[in-house]
Amino acid sequence: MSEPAMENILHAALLAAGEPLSVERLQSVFPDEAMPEKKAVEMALQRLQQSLEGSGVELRQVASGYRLQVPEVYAPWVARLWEEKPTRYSRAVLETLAIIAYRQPITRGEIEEIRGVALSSQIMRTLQERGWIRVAGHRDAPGRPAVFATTRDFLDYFNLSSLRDLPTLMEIAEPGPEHPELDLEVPVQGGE
Amino acid sequence: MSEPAMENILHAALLAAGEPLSVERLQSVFPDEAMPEKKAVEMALQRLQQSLEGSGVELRQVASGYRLQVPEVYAPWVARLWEEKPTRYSRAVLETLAIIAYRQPITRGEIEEIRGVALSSQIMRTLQERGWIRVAGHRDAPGRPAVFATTRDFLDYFNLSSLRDLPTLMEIAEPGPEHPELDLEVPVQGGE
Amino acid sequence: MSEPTAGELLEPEVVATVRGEPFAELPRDLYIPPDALEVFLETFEGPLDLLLYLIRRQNLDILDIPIAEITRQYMAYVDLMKDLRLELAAEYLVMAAMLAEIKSRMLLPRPPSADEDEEHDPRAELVRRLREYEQFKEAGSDLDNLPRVARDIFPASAAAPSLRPATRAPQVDLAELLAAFAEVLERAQMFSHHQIQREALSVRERMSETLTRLDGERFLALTDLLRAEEGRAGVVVTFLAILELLKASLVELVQAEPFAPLYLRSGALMSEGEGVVV
Repeated sequence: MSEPAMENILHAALLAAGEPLSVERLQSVFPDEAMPEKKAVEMALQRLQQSLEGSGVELRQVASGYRLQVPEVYAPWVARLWEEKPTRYSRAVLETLAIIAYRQPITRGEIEEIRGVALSSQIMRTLQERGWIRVAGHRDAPGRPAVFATTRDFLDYFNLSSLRDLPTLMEIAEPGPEHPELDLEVPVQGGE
Repeated sequence: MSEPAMENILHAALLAAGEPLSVERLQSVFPDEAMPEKKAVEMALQRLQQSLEGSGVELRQVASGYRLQVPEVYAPWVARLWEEKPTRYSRAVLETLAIIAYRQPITRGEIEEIRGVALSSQIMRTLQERGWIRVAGHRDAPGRPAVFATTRDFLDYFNLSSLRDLPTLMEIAEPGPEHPELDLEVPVQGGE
Repeated sequence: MSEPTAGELLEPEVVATVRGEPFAELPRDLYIPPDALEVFLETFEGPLDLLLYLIRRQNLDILDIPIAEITRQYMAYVDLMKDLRLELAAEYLVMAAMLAEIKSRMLLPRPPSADEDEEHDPRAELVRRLREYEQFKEAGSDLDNLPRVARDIFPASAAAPSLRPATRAPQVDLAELLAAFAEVLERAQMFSHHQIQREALSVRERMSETLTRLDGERFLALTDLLRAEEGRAGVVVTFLAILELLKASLVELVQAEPFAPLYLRSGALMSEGEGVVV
C-alpha cells in the first residue's frame, strides 16, 4: 500500500493528540530517515487547512503549535453535549489576568496599585492553578518580590498565538502625559 | 449566517466529545424545537462518513455509538507522538560495542576480561535488538561459547563501508589528520 | 441571572456592567432597598471602580472631576456600606481620605506665578489612576469576550489507533565509540601488563566474514576464500584471518589426504567431525 499523504498523516496526528502540536513535534511523527523539512510540514498544514474548510473543524495556530478545533460557530450545538455550563470568571479574576497579560512581568504590589484594592491570594491561586500565569522571576528590590507573567497555556486557552493578538487596550480619551503609549509590542489589530 | 449543515454539526460534536456518542446524544445537541429524527441523524452520519473518506479520520460505529477515530494505517506515525525520548546508551553498552567492533569475533568471556567486569546479558540483548551485533559462530572450547561480531547494519548506521573505516586509536592519541592511514594494506601483525 | 454570592470568586459577572443595568437608575437620594443595595455595592471591585461609576453615571468628564460633589457622593456610599455592615475594605477609607485631601487643596488659593498649573492640579494623580484602572477594567471584559476553550471553541480529538509502544533508539556517533574503546584499553592496561597492540581491522573483519560464510556452508575450500581481485594484500589478510580463527579454535582445517585440497570448517561442527587435522 502506498504511504498516506503528508497532510493526512498530520491530520491523524493532530486528532489523536487532541492538543496543540508544534511543527517540531509534527516532524517527529515521521521516521528519522524520512523526516520532512519544517517548510514541507507547514505547507502540508496549509493544504490540510484548505481541505477542512467548511467542515466542522478548523486548523488554528496557537501559542504552542497547531491545533484542530471546533470553530466558534458550532458552540451553541456542541455546548449542549455537556450539562455543566462553562466556568465563568469573576471580574476580579479577569481584571487581574488582564493586568498581568498587558503589563507583564509585574509584581503583586503593582497589580494592587492599578486595581486600587488588595489582591486576594485566592485570585492568584486560581490563575496559577489554571496554568495561565506563573512566577517569571523576582524583582531586584527590597523583599525580592515575585514578578508574574502569562503562560503559553493562557494564550492557547484564549485562542491566541501570541501576546500581540490580544485586543488593544482601550484608547485613553486624551493624550495624557502619563501613559503616552501602552506597552503591548505591536498593538496592531485585536482578536480575530 | 446560515445554519451549518447537519453533518458538520455532528462532525463538530463528535470531535469535541472525543468519545463515542449515541444517536440520542447526537440528537440532543439540537435545540428541542429543531431536534432531528433518528433517521435524519443517521443519514447525516452517512454523509459525514463519505466526506471523510481518504482523510486522516474515519467514522466508526462502536458499541456505545458513533465515534471518530484515526484509522489503523496511521498507527506507525501516530505512535511516534508518544514515544519516549531517545535515551543515551550507558558507558557499559558503548564499551562493549566498541570491543566487539574492534576485536571481533569475540566471546563474552573475552569482553569481560578486557573490561574487567562481568557483562550483563541486558547489554548484549540491547545491542542485538538494535541489530548491531550478532552471534557469528561458536568457539571450540569448553562450553562452546558464542562469538560475537558486528553486522552490516552496524556499518550502515555509522556510515562505514567496512570495518577498515573504523577510526584507529592513533587518531585520538594524536590529533593528526582525520583518517591518517588505515592499516589494511599491510597487516603486519594481528592478534594479541 | 441574579444574586451573585458575595465574594465568590467565580461568580457570574451579573451586575458588573453597571452602566445601562437597572441599578444605573438609582434615585439621586441614594435610597434603594437594602437587599438590592447590598448586591449593588458588592459588585464594585474597589474604590476606583466605585468612583469611576459615579463619574460615568453622571457623564462627567474624567479630566475635570467636580471633586467636591464626587467626594460627597462617594462618602454617602461609604457610609451606607458601613451602615449595612458590609465588609468595607480599608482601601475605601484611604480613598475617602485622599478625596478629602484633594478637596482641601483645591480650596487653597494657588500661587499665581507657579510654573505649569496643569502639573499642580491636585486631581492629576487621581485622574491618572482612574483612567488606568478603567483601561484594565475594559481589558478584563475584552478578555472575557475572546473565544475561549471549552466555552466557544473545543479542541478536536479522535480515538487514536491501537498503538505499539515505540521507543526511539539512542543515537551514537563514531567518536563516542572510539572514545569508549580507548577508555577500555586504558583501563585494561592498568590490569594487565601485556601490551595491546594496534589491530589490523581488516583481519578482524575477514575473520567475521569467514565465520559467517562457514555458518551457511559448513565446509569451504580454502581456495574459495581467496579472491584474486584483492591481490596479494587480500590473500595475506585472509590467511591471517584464518590463522587467527584457528588459534581461537573457531574453525579447523581439514584435509582428506596429503595434498588434497584444504577445507575450512566451522568450529561448531568440530565435535562431530573427523578427518585429518592439519
